[in-house]
Amino acid sequence: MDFEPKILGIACNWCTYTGADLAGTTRLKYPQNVRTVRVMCSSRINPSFIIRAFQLGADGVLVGGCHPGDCHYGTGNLYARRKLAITKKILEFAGMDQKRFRVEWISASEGNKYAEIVEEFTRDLKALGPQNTFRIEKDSRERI
Amino acid sequence: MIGSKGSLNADHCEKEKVVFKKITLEKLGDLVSALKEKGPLYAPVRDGKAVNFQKITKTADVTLDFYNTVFSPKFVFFPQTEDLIRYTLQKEGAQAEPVPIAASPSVILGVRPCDAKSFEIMDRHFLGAGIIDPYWKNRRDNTVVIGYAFDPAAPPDPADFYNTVGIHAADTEGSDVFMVRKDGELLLKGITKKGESLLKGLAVLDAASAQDEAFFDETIRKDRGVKTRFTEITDTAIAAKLVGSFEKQEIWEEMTASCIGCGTCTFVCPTCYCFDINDETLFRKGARKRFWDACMFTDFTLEASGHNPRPRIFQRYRQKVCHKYSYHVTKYGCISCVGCGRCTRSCPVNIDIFSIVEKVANL
Amino acid sequence: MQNPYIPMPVEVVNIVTEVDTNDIKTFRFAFVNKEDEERFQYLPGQFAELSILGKGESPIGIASSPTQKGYIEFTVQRVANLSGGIVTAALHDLEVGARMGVRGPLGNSWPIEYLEGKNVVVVGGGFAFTTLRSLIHYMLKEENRSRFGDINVIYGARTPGLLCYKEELAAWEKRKDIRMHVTVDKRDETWTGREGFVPTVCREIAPSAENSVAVICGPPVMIRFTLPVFFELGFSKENIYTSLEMRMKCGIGKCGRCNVGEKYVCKDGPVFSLAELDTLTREY
Amino acid sequence: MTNIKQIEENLKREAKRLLESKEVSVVLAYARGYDEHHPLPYAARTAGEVGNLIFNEYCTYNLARYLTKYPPKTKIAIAVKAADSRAVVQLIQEEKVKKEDLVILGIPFIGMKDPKTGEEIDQKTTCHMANPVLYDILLGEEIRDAGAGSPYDVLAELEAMDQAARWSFWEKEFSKCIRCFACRKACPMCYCDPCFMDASRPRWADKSPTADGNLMYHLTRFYHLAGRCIDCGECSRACPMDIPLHLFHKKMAKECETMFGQAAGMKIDDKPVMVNYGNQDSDEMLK
Amino acid sequence: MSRIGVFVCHCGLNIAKTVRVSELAEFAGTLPDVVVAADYKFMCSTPGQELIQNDIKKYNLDRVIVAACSPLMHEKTFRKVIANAGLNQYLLSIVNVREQDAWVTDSEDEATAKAKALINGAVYRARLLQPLTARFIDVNSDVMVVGGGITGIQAALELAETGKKVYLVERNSTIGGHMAQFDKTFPTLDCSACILTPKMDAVLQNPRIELMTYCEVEEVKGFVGNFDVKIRQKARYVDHSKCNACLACTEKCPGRGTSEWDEGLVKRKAIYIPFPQAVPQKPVIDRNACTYFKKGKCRLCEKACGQSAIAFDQEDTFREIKVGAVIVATGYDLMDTKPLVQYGYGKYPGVYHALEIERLFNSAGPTGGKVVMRDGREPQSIAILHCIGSRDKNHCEYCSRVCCMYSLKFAHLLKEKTHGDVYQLYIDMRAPGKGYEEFYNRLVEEDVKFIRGKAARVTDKTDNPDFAGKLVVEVDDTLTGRFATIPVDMVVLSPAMKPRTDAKEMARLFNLSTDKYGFFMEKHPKLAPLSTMTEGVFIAGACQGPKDIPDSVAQGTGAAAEALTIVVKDRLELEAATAIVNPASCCGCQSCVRVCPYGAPVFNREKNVSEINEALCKGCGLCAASCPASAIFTRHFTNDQVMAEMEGLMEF
Repeated sequence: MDFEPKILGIACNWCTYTGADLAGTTRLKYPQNVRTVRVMCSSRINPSFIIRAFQLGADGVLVGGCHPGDCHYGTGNLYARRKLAITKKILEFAGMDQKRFRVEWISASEGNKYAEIVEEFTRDLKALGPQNTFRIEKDSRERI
Repeated sequence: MIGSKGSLNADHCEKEKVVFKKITLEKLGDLVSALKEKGPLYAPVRDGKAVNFQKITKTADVTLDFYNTVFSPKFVFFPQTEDLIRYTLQKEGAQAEPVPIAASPSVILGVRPCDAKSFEIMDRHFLGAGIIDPYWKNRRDNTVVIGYAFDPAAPPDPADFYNTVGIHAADTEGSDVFMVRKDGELLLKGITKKGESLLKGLAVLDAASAQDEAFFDETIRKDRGVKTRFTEITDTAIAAKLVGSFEKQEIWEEMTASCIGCGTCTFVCPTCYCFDINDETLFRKGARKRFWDACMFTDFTLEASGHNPRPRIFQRYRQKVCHKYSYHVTKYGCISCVGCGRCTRSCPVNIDIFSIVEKVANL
Repeated sequence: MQNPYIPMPVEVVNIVTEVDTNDIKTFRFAFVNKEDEERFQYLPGQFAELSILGKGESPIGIASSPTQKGYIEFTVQRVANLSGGIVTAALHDLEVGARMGVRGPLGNSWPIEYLEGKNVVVVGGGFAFTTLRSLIHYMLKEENRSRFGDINVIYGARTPGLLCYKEELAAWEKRKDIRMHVTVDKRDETWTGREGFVPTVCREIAPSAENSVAVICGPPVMIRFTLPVFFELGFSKENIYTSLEMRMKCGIGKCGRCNVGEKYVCKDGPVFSLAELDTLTREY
Repeated sequence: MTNIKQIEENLKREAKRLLESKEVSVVLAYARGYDEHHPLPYAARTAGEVGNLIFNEYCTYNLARYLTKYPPKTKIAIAVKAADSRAVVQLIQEEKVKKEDLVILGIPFIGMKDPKTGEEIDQKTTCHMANPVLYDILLGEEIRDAGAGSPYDVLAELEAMDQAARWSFWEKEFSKCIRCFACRKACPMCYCDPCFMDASRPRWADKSPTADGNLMYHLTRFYHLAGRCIDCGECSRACPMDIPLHLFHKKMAKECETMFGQAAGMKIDDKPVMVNYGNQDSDEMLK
Repeated sequence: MSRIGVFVCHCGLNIAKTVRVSELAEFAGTLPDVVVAADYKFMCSTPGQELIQNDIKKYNLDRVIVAACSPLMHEKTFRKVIANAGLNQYLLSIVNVREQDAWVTDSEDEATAKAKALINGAVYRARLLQPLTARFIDVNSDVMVVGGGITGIQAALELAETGKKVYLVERNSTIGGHMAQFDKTFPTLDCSACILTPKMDAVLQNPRIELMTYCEVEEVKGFVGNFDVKIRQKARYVDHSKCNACLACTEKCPGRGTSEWDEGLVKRKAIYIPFPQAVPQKPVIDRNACTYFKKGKCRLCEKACGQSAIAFDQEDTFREIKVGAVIVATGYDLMDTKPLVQYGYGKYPGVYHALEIERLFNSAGPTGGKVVMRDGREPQSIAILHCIGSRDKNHCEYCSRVCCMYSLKFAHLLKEKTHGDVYQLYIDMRAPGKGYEEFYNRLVEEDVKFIRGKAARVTDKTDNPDFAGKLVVEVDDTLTGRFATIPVDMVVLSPAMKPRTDAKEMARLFNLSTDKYGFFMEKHPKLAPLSTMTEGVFIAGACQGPKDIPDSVAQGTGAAAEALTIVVKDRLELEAATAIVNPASCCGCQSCVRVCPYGAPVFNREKNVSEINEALCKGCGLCAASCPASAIFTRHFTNDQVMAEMEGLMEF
């Protein structure tokens, strides 16, 4: 069977989650590899969530928020952008393939963009293969 | 002093049945291989700047050219983490299985006298007071400790003070086999029956001569060997001093002012045994683990209600010193510090427990 | 060799919500294995580690009395704060029929032998009454009652709704061989009993110190104001007992965190006389 | 560069003056430890105690760590080397201390030594600036020719690695961690107590030292220190397992400087970069 | 342990067609702590709701998971359902198996597998859900309406009618908006001014409406029920409290400015009222046109004014008002047709855009209602070009909805006024409103020439000598399939209706989302067309998308009703999912204080911890993510809840 990557999505309630809903309402088709956590704002995302997602076995993490300047909370995603940028650098320097972590600004009206990104990300992750860098092996968690 | 109280290991061999062997240092590898065959072997290994005890996989890793390890070998009996129960959380409830206690016979090679002594001190805690810790006991019973005299030629580390707690540079107490270096050779003598039977079963060893024996006996003489820092203390006197000084908050605050509250000293310590127990689960599978904890941490005594009996660093440091030099004396009859100097050497801010004990002793 | 770290399986057979704030419940457990029940020989004042795999363990005083056969009981307050209380929260979510673990009995007990032949003044406040309840049940058992002198119980809570074991209190009130003085800090329309703080009530009742031992358990503030009353009444420190609480893990004096001076509260305590406490450091 | 003995004398003189004049109630500096190679951080409270003060090459430890433990409004004089002064500046930025409560005794010196190893400390493990960025009194002459070399040069090797190699490097290093927490406790910027690692809701990482928990701890800590780490190298020196934590911190400092154009602890009116955003920020940094 | 009920909705076939719902329910039933799992055709229907409620009671559930459509759709519905069954409404988790699952794949296996993972995540999260109690906040009963066009006027009047105080904020010096520029309205051809001006006057007369013309909203703070709005009163240089509207000043004024009302076809004075029926009837000075402001002397108006109302030293002033709800009705801009060079607007004087034509028709307009061109000629032939910029993927993909109808109106009026030849160049004729098709039919009979095809070009260059001096419109006639060239005197462009050029700034000001063109986004296109993602802020009229007058008026009324639902209440229930600081963990770093857009966290220096003012908190969670000590809990989205959900999502 083909490798089906598991993507953890974290989407802000107002833009990306709504945009993803719109993709559904307009019956766009995209791969079913994303499992999304809804948060109120991309600024809610603690960088540890991303690390944890990879530890839990996510092959990719997709963070979606409002376009900078369009944050429902005004400035939330401007802070988020810095947080996520640093997260990306941390992951990269730790040795995680940075292609596995994507941050996208997807507005409530960009259902098609959401679908396209999921499609593209899934394809990229398939090419990368399973993420075994941070993944915790389920049954071998002991330490000498 | 610890030595005067005698050890719990009562099976000291009698003089006439002494098992005494030797091996040249070049053949250390053969000895290591032979020991490894008997079961897991723990021995000093150099990794970067540090030498530490490790479970030996490659014979060549073992080094006997070291002063002392950064970490004590206590982890052989008391690993930093161990699973007590493994479980799976299911719809019907947890499926749990206690982790079997079954250590295979093993050997620790190259334990310095102060560390060997520490095992006996820990025995008093883990095997004493009416409740036996099965994990400690099982590993202890199955392990042979090969002690290793400090090099009489090498100056002691300035942090060491094992003389203060009655341990000398070639103290055999706590070892099952004791090892002394003579030029290019290692002399090994059985101290306990357990040690003797180990030595008897090691074909790689040569018989030692009477000269060797004389050298050995001379080396392990209490007044011989290098001298560390020393201050005159007795168990009961220092215990009483600490009880007396307990309320003198200002003195304690001043002595511990630079402590930053990390747990390094307790983790490197051969006689620190505090642990935590916690359930750790991932995807419904988990284990109840016990693992080292440190009395220097804020949350060590923090109650769920938010109350903390020792909220401040000086209180925690005082607890550490009192525990080792007072409570342990009252409860188990000996100081639980072997003067190995590890805590002092590892301290990020160079706090020295000896200086504190010395100060209290002279109050 | 019995591994003291491994809990014994029990089944929840009954749950009683004790107070109107719903955050204190009494759990009745039955041992799954008969031999465990026999091994679990305890005295009032001892505690046990209640174990829920995946959540952890919590040390809780045994609320039942060894004279009550076939089960053991624990009264647990849900610690509701942002920092912790994971085990007690999980306990509170349990239902009858659920299985969990109990590790114990642990620690020492109320000084039963010492109490024999003496008058006993039991003073409790709020939910800390649990092991006192055990003691009362123990002393009131027919075959035991004659071993003890007069029994006075002073028990208080902030409001009537916060009193635990209401039915038992009512039953004890009716008995002739025990004198109950139940009080609330603030009465409401349902309460016809006493109103007043525990220390005040103690002073009013003024139990004689003659051949008497006071056994006190309650919130720190209650203890702080109650002790002087007993000193005034002439109780010596040797004749006042209380039970300490500390953060515990192993419960068997090995993990090193619950010491007060040289004593491990989990093993050498939790019950201490004030005279003993005086010899210890003040870190509790 | 001023002779180190002279610096010590200047330190003592100023400390005495400040305490005598009651300008400050505490002077944070160093005293002799169990030998002269192992100095102890020391808080002199009286002019009489000034005699205990020393300063030598081994007086490495970043004293800014102690500032946050004094109650607000305590007047404190603190001896700082370059990186230490940046820690002070960063703490001022974060309003953990107030500039007006401090007398900063700057020490311009290059050639400090690690008390544990005796090795000289250079830009491989610290920011290696020569002069404090902020001081009230300079205890020696300003150093003009501090020498070339960026504190980030040391990263070249790791940066050149491919991702897999870098992961195996860090995987090995992090797996050594025993959670003694010396890194966070020695860090002048880690003043949370309890730390996120002590939290039980949620447990970010297993409380026992598992490899995955170690990864979570260190990566999250790198994040918390991003833009705040002033590159004193104390974490690595404190680590009994010799984990080169400072390399990761350095990398984050470098990235923050590149992306946000601001280095930690340089100006007291800067806003910490991670609780800020800028008009210059672009999505480029997410690429 | 929790007692969780999982309820899987088929949504008819919407979900059930792609997700194997019974398998999903069966799977949910195997998960720890799930005591009941059921599937049903329509969970949101009454029987579906009853099913959930009955099971809550029957199984003593303490958590409910509904796998159905997006939480944005029915979370509120199901919250009510469980609340009515006695459960705290926050003990609910919605799993989106429709919009983000069933609808986006054709594969049953994939959809079902994803749904399982999502449900598992919800179960992990549900265990940690905490009951929350809603907070109540006093509501300010006043409403602000932004935009004084017909929509805003309608909304303001309706609200005032209910007894509420209304602030009507208009950036121009008069209300009326675009409608005031029109001559006649389709399809009834009644006079625009005749129906508008009474409403404008009603606004002026209504004591409960505070008219704020020449004002702009500067800043909006606060939240539903309690908005604090800062308003800039632009300097009029005329003290309206003194002015008696005699307009003597305007007569004397030598300054010349461009008449916005007349679409720049004529000049107006520097001190002016935009048009005769302007409300208020009081002038303002156009600083850029004023001789005094430009040259430092003149002040003729000052001399003319008997009331000493001229105030050259006036400055912009600011005023803070408090309102409970806001209606944004800022209208539209007509697309600038200059960039569409093929149509020659701005190049050929004979090319006009729709609003200019409106003015030419108007008796109060620059030509006194005569249709004469810039060169003074009356056009003998006129082409009306539809869909200029609209329905054009390069510009505005959408249909502007009103152009067909007003073009027909133009044709009628042009025919009536010039008796010339009138051509309609259209792509499709769209006439869906009441009476619209009839109007179209009437025009067909009026000898208007309909050419189905989009005009490709307007030019004055031609080889045909007959066409000399004419504008030639080139078009592909899609009915005949022929390329046609039409010589005309006048070309009328019907450009797209576009969002206001400053719509983005407005959106930011009011925290609105915009669609890809810049029109404000409604909360739901069907079920909440006037609400926005910002509670308490409503949109109406053409700022949401192109609309004709009847629709705009309807929306104005609707928005008034929506706003009323908020301001009729004394107290308002707010989202309970706010942040809280655990003081035991707070390290006093003040990161939360520094980042919060609402100023909710406040640092308590005495205790050295931050505290959150929950009335200001909106629950975004930025503070929680910025807190290094994990001391902040964003209720309902706590760290442990999110982490648990992730664990559940990643398990399978």
